[in-house]
This record gives sequence, C-alpha cells and structure tokens, in this order.
Amino acid sequence: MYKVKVYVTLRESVLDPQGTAVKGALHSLSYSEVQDVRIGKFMELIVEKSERDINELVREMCEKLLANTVIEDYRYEIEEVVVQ
Amino acid sequence: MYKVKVYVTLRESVLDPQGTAVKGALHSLSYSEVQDVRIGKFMELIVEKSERDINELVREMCEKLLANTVIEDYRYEIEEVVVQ
Amino acid sequence: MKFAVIVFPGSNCDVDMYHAIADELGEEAEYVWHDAENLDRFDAILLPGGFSYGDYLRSGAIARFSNVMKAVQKAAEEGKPILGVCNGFQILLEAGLLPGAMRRNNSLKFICRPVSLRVENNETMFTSAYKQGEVITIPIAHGEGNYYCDEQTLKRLIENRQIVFRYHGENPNGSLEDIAGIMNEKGNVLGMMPHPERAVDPLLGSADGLRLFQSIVKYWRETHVVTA
Amino acid sequence: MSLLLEPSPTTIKEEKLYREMGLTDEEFAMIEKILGRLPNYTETGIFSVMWSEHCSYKNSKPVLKKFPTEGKHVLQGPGEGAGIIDIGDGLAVAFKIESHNHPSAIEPYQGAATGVGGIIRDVFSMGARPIALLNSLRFGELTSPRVKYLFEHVVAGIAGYGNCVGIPTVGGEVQFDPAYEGNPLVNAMCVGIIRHEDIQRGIASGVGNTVMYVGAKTGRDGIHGATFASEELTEQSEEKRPAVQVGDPFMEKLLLEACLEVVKSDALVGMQDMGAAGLTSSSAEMASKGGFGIEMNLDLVPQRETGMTPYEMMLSESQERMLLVVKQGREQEIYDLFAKYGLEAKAIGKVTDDKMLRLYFRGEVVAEIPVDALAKDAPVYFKPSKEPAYYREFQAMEPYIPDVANYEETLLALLAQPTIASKEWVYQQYDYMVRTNTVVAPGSDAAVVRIRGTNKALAMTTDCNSRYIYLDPETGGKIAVAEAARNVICSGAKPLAITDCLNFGNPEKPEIFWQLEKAVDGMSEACRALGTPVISGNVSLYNETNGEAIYPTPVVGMVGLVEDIQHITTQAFQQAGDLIYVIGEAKQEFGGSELQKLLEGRIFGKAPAINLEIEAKRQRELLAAIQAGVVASAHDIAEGGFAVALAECVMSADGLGAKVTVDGDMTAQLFSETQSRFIVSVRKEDRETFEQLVADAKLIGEVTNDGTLLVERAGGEAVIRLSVAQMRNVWKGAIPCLLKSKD
Ligand SMILES: Nc1ncnc2c1ncn2[C@@H]1O[C@H](COP(=O)(O)OP(=O)(O)O)[C@@H](O)[C@H]1O
Ligand SMILES: [Mg+2]
Repeated sequence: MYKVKVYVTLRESVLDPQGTAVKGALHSLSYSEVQDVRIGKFMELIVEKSERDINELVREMCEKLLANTVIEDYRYEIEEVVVQ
Repeated sequence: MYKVKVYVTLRESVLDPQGTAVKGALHSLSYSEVQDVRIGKFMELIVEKSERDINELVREMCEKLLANTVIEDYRYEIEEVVVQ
Repeated sequence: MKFAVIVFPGSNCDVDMYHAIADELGEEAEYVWHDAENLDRFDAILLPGGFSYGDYLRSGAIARFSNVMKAVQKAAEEGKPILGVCNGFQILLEAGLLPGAMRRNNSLKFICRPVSLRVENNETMFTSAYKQGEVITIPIAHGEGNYYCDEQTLKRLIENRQIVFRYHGENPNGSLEDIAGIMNEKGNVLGMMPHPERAVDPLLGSADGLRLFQSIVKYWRETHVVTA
Repeated sequence: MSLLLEPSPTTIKEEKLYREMGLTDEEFAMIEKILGRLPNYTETGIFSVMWSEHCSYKNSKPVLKKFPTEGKHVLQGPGEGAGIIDIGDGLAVAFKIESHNHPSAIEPYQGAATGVGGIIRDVFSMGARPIALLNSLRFGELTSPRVKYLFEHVVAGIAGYGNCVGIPTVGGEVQFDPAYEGNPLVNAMCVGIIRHEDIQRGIASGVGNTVMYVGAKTGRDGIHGATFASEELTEQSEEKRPAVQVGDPFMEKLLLEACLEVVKSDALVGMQDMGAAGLTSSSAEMASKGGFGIEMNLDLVPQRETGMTPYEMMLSESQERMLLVVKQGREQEIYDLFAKYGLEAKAIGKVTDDKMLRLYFRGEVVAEIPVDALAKDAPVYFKPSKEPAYYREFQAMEPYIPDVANYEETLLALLAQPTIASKEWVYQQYDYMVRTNTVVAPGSDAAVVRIRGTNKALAMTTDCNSRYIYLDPETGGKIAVAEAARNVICSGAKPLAITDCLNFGNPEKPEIFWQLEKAVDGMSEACRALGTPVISGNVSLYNETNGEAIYPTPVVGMVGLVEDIQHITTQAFQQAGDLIYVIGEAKQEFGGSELQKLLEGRIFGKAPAINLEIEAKRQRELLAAIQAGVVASAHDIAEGGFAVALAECVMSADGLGAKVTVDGDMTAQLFSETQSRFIVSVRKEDRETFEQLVADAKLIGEVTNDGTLLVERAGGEAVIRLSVAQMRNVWKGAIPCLLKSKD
C-alpha cells in the first residue's frame, strides 16, 4: 500500500486571486512581513499495490484529473506503508 | 527571508465531500487501486525576517486565518532562504 | 430543430435551458443524461450551468470524463453548434474543446447579477441576430468565471476573432481581457459565463439572451435549406 | 468509544452520567419506570436527544398550542417536515423555517450551509419540489472582527449550499444589534410546490415493510447536536462541541432528485429526513406517528468511519440522509431508482406491530424502547412566567421625543445604518435566479416567484423587528406578523399562512418564558386578524451567551398568493408624473426606532402601537387597488420611518426622483415608526379609482425625473433636498465599507 501526497500549485505566471486575498487579509491583521502567498491543493491518497508502476500511475492521475496543466503544476511524494 | 509551506488538512472525522467525489471520479476512470482521497490546502508564503520569532509568527497566522481549526489541522515547514 | 440539454449529476440550469428552448424559442428540446453515448439525433448541444459533481476539485474537472462528453466531442468535430454556459463553459475548457482555464473570481465571492456584455463578433452562428458592438444585458451567477489563458492563446483568440463577448463596463470577476465568452477556431463551440437562458423573458428582466438561440436556429435553417 | 468501555447502566445511574446528556434526575427516574429497568448507555443517549427541547418541544409545546393552525386551505399543519397550503389548480405550497444558530456560532460557514440543507430536506421529504429559499439573520454590530467573520461566513455558507443545490435564495433579512454579539441567529426557510396527490408523510406503517436508509454515510458528526442546541453557549462550548457537520450540497441535489422521483412510486409508504438526532428521531417519530414499531440492524447502517458504536450511530447528525419505509417486496425498484443517481439505498430494518424501537448490533439487542415514550409522550413542562422589571419600567416612561436638527444628515445617517442599508452585498452572493422563475428578486418588499404553467405566483418574505418585541413582546409579536403581511401585500399577493422560528433565551428563566408567551399571544392575534394560520415552525431556545439573552426574535416567514402575474408590484417608482400617496398618519412613536438607536445608542420606552383592525382594513384596500391595476408601486413604511421608505422607492427606480409635501411635526413625519403605513404611487389617470378604493390614502406629491428627493413643508420650505445618487452611494456602500474597515 502506498500513501501518496500530491501538491498542486498554480503556475507562477498565473495570478492567484486567492493568494492575493489571503495576503491582503494577513496585512490587515498587521502581518506586514508577509511578502507573497500562493495557495494550492494538498491531496493525500491511499493507493493499493497493483501491477502498474506506482510512479506512472500517480503521474497519470495527476495529468488526467488531479491537476489542470493549463494553469497548474503538480508534484508528488510516494511512501510505501505496511498494513497491519 | 523565509519560505514557509503550510499544509492544511481536514480533521480526521470531518466529512470530505471533495475527496469522496474525486475518489469516485478516479474509480470511474478505472483507477480502482485508489482506496481513499482527502483534499486539503497547500500554501506557500514568502515572509521577511522581523524581530518576531518566525515559528511563533507562522503558528499565529495559521491559528488566526490560514486554517479553520474547528474542522482543520495544519502543519508547516520553514526554510530560510538567502536573497540575492 | 432539436436541442440536447445535457444533464450531469449536479447540473441545475438544465431546466432553465430546456424552458428557454421549448417555451420561449419554440423549438424541440430533450434532456440527455450524462451517461448517454450517442447524440447523433440532435442538431445542437447545450451544456447547462450548475455544479456538476459539486464543482469539487475544479469546476468541470470531473464532468468532462462523463460518457456523453465523447459524443459531444464527436458532435463538435461534425460542426454542430455546441453551447456551454457557466459550468458548461468550464466543462468545455476542462475537456479541451476550448482553450484556457478558469480561476476563482477576484472577489473570491459568488456573484449573481445582470451584467452588460459587448458583442465582439456578430459573424458567428451564435450571434448573427446581434449587431456588432451591441451592448446587451444578461445575468451572471458564478464563483469561478475568472478566465485565463497564456499569451499565445490570447493572441490567437484575438486574431481569429474567437472572443465573442466581453464584459462592458465593470469586469465582475477579473477575467483576462474582460473575456465573457469565447469560441473554438472552427466557430461551432461557444463557451460563456453569462446565462443567456436566464434572459429570454422580459418578465424576468431581460430578453437579450433569446437572440443567441435564435441565431443558432437561423444558422441551422440556412445550412439545412438544401437537405430539408 | 468501544461498546466495552461504555459505562454500565448502574454507573450511569449512580454517577448521574445522564446529566451530562441533559437529562434531569426526574427524567431519568421516568425512563427507569417506562422501561421497567435501567437504561443502557445507548438508550440513555436516545432518550436524552428525543427529550431535548430541540426534538420534543417540551418547554414550548404549551405555548405553541395557542397558535391558530387551521384554515380551509390548510392541507398540512404543524407536525410534519413542512406545512402545506392549497393554492388551487391541484397545487399546493409547502414551507417551513428552521434555526441553525448554535452550529453557526461555532463554524459559521458549515453551520449556515447545513441549516440550509436541513430545511431543504424538510420540504422535499413531503414530496414537494423546493422552489425558493429565504433566511433571517442576526449578528452583533458590524464592528468587531469576530462579528464580521461570522457575517461573511454565514452568508458564504448559505450561498455555497443553496447555489450548488440549485434553489434560488430570493429573500431574507439581516439585522445587527449588540444583543446578538455572542449568539448570532441563522434561520433558513424553504418554500416548495407540490401536487396534492404527491403529498407524503413521515409515517411508518404496515408490519413487515422495509425500513431503508438513503444518502450520505453516517459518521461521528454532530453527536448530541440536539442537546447542544438546547443549552446556552458558554466559553467552553467551543471545546465541548461535537464534531462539526460538513454539508455536501452535491449529495443533497442527488438525494432531492431521487426522492422526488420515489414519491411518484406507490412502493413508498413514508419518508422523513434525518435531521436533529438523526436516525433516532426519524425512526422513532415515523413509528410513533404510524402507530407501529421499528426494528433496525445497525450493522447494516452505511458508515463512514470504522468502529462506530450503536450510541454514535443513533445520535450522529451526519447530513444528507433520509429514512424511507417501503412496501415489502418492492425493494429492488427503490435500489434501482437511487442507483440511477449514483446513490445506494440500503434496507436496514422493518416495521413491527409492537410499537417498540428495537435495535440490533452484532447479533444482540442493544436498545428496546417504546416509540411513543420517545415521541408523542415525551415530557411536557409548564414553565413559570414572570413579567420582567424592565418591561414595567419601559411602559411607565414618558414618550421619547428625539431632537433632530438636520433632517438631511439624519436621513443619510439612517440610510447608512447596517440594518437599513442595502443588503446587495449579501444577496449578490446568492443565485436568486436559478430555475428562472424569480420575477421580483431581492431588493424589494417580498420576493415573487412565478409558478410555471399557471398565471400565478408566490410572494414570500421573512420579517421580525426584535427591538419592538424586546420592548413589548405582545405588541411586537403582532407587528412581526403584520409587517410580513404588508410586504406580501405590497408585492400584489394575498397572504396565505406563516411559518415561524421562535428564537429566545433560556425558558427556565421566568422572564424569558414570559417573553415567549406574550410574543406568541401577539402573533396569534395578528394571525387571526389577518387570516394567516401558522402551518409550520421551529423553536430555538437557550440563545444566550454567558447568561445574557438575545432579544426575543420570533421570525415570521410568510407566503402569499399572486392570483395573476399582472398584479405583481414592487417598491420602485415607475415613471415621472405618477402621484405619490401615503396611507396612514404618523404619530410621535420612537420607542425601539432606528432613530432612537442612532441618537441614543440604545432602545427604550414603548414599542409603536398597532391596531389590527386598521391594519387589516388598509391591507385589504391596498390589495384591492393593486388587483384593480391602479397601483404603480407600493412599499410599506418600516425601520427608519417615512423618509427612509420614500428614499427606498426612489433609489430602487432608475433615474427618477420625488417631490412631496408634508405637514406637522417634521421629526415625526419623517422618522417615526408608526405602524400600518404605506407609500404608494399611482398613474394620474387612475387617481379617482385609487382614491375610492383606499380610504386612508393621502396625496402628498409626485414622482419626478430630476434624480432628486425633495421634501417640503406646506409653505414650500425644503426640509430635505438630496440627490438620489448620493443617497444610493451611502445606502449601498454602508455594509461593504464596514466590512473593509479595520478595527
Ligand atoms: N439575508 C438576506 N438574504 C436575501 N435577501 C435579503 C437578505 N436580507 C435582506 N434581503 C433583501 O433585501 C430587501 C430589503 O430587506 P428588508 O430591509 O429586510 O426589507 P423589509 O423591511 O421590506 O422587510 C428585501 O428584498 C430582502 O429580501
Ligand atoms: Mg418592506
């Protein structure tokens, strides 16, 4: 079994309305130290072992569904876990 | 300057309709290996150095704004970066 | 003329689309469930607004994998008029039938109100009943209508006159170049955030949207004159 | 907690653990007697939620009996998911309002969202197609960051849920007052349309019929939510709260469509949503109403989390779930129907004839309770009632006479009061148009939704001026109903019936109970006078923070019938040259007024008086004039008085103005909140007919096209001359501006 963590972020060239709003909110709470905020998604998947290569599998799921590569980048981490 | 990564996840017993829908979609795309999906947020902040302790600062921002601690948990990583 | 109104789980403007066609336009309309495989018997395809699959993950992201989308793709290749409104537009983007992507509104809030639109191109099968540059009133109702595409794509959209509607006056969501609706290069797939099907009866505030549907019918009549 | 770790029956009794669940010693003794033995942990939990105020109405039942609930059009009165009233053509309208105050105080987005979800289920569980949503909201003053946070997230939660399900949110009200600082109110109302033959009830009957569970899986959400809703909020509430319920509007939409389809099947016997106290209340109530029993195997309950105990399953308040009773042998049809929507229906039990609720878990009986003891025969308390000292003081006061120097500045200041200011910031976030039937969108008096396929429409509104009710619950109660009716009348509709949500403090305090009693007396009298029975409602007590109660807030949700869409009228002036009339005379009445609040920072004295006979007569006459087609616009005079109402008439029109002449004490003329008054505009050619129909109307001026509001004294001296654009800026900008300002 694998525990997969997927990070989806907006591409750098894409303006992030949510990040901008959160930065604004942090400033109005007087956290003026904050220079930039970008907001993305963090997904945790539990995936069973199968014949398919886990790396390939996850990449495919990201490309197809989990990220929209027109505006988003993704990366992932895979960790094998032992089931009791 | 610091690069801060914040991970916000739904608390364990809290319903995650988004994760459930994505799991359903992955299954209908025949990724039947996927047993569970939970979806949270991933934020990247650029924070300038100030007198305040960076750890304390980030924790405060998380508690106050970045996470909704009624239903969400958060954790963060801080990395010091050198500005050119 | 026969219109298909595609119904995804979570669609909620399907009824409005249906009534706009059947009651106001006076043409035939039929609901088609998302698992349908064949759309051959329809002359035009409508993808209504709503929250397909709850808009979870990204709006339109899950719906694009529905069975029916293969048939929509085929109809697009055949040159049939395809209109995606609001969530329908988002699905067309996710499916790659139109270029670009949607972000959340700049205000991060859902916005529902009538807006002014400028008809940027009236030489399309969707807009022939409008005057070039005409300003019309059509409501919006969305939380993610902040259109984005990269520079080359934008350049192409402009060169090919694929930008069909722009917001006139205030841009409600922050979309690139005030874009409210775009079509594909071939000109038979239109996606737009404003809801023409909500503007088909003066009793409800505006009938400006009706002419969009009338344009489709006119196009269809003209192209089917010989065969009919 | 695993079953083995649960306290034993004797421990529950000896250590009085039932108290933590909200049961009193007397109640626990009653339970022991009913069962003839000690209840186990699961059973104690079941009793405690079913006997909570939220489920049993044990403190409010005697008061609710006072409401008039009958009328020849009433098809379903209080007691079911929603009340139903006949509107002809084989159609009926179903509606109900419900509170979600405490969950919203803890988690405003999800609290409000699930409140909307719950009320929608109440309506479609009757078999009705929901066509509109409304709400009624109360917050503290929009100055503290916490209140702003609550306000923004409650509105977003209502929008997030209703928009996704695809039911237009067409109206509501929001008021701000320090009394709600720690305990905001979030009341949601849903209106549905139903054909008479489709009316469905939450009844279990027919021995051997199958009990089915449909919708979302059960998790540990909101365990003991009903008990929580029946307690005061304290500092510890945030800690003690049950796992917060998260709404899934997408699931609700699927459930809604599937349930409306299942209603058409004669395989369905009964259906009820799992609201407060989830599986417990739906099963016990359905069985008790039907005169049967229910047996369920909890191992079969779809579960989201592992290791759930019977206690947890029975008390979970997971959202988007329904309980169905289906004819034996017809289960497959139901499975197939739900499968089409991607939903699983699951048979989890059957109807029995022994009037018991019997639960099995891992092959053992884990609960066995007579259903009537949980529902019909839950205890009822007659609480002591006492007139509060503040009321006597207020009644004894000399009338308050405000001192106003500058009428223009005062009007602008009133328009900027958040309670009066435009609520556009709120309703722009709601999809108020989906289903394309909304003829009058938010922003006028009542919203109007047409009924497709007929010439009819429904007008709907929520109203409650809780300041008046605080000052004088009986008079204020009358006003709340009358004001709702005025809004409905101004839209061109005849009021049909009301639903109500009684938001009060702790009823165990005699002064609070007195407020409740008196308010209900006043509301009942007004309902009788105006011919609008109470067909459904909800009670939310214990709205207190650290011992301080909110203003008594019995919100009225009213629905009216527009016989012909031609009659639909709004508050906006229509064209220059139309004559402006005012119906009703202003008196020096400023107790609880916006002006008093503005000038004094608090309210005191007597609430404005109301004469229900005059009220009914004026409403009747105005409606007759509207139906005769001689009224161009109509608006009731409410908070802020005549000047504010007149400003609203011009601000909601495009490019128009008004010129009117008034006489007498200017402060009273402009700002008094004397009841039963309207501002009406009439085309010149309709003057005579209008004046014949409405005896109390007085001609005061004309609609102009100069974009200016001009109020003059009889001699021609201007007391107010303001540009409509300037007023509109102030009025529309007030709420966004307060939200942006930091402090
Ligand atoms: N929470 C809300 N949701 C939707 N509409 C609202 C809300 N609050 C106010 N409105 C709308 O704003 C308008 C003015 O509200 P209000 O001042 O309460 O009217 P009235 O005094 O006539 O009852 C109404 O159309 C009302 O429906
Ligand atoms: Mg009103």
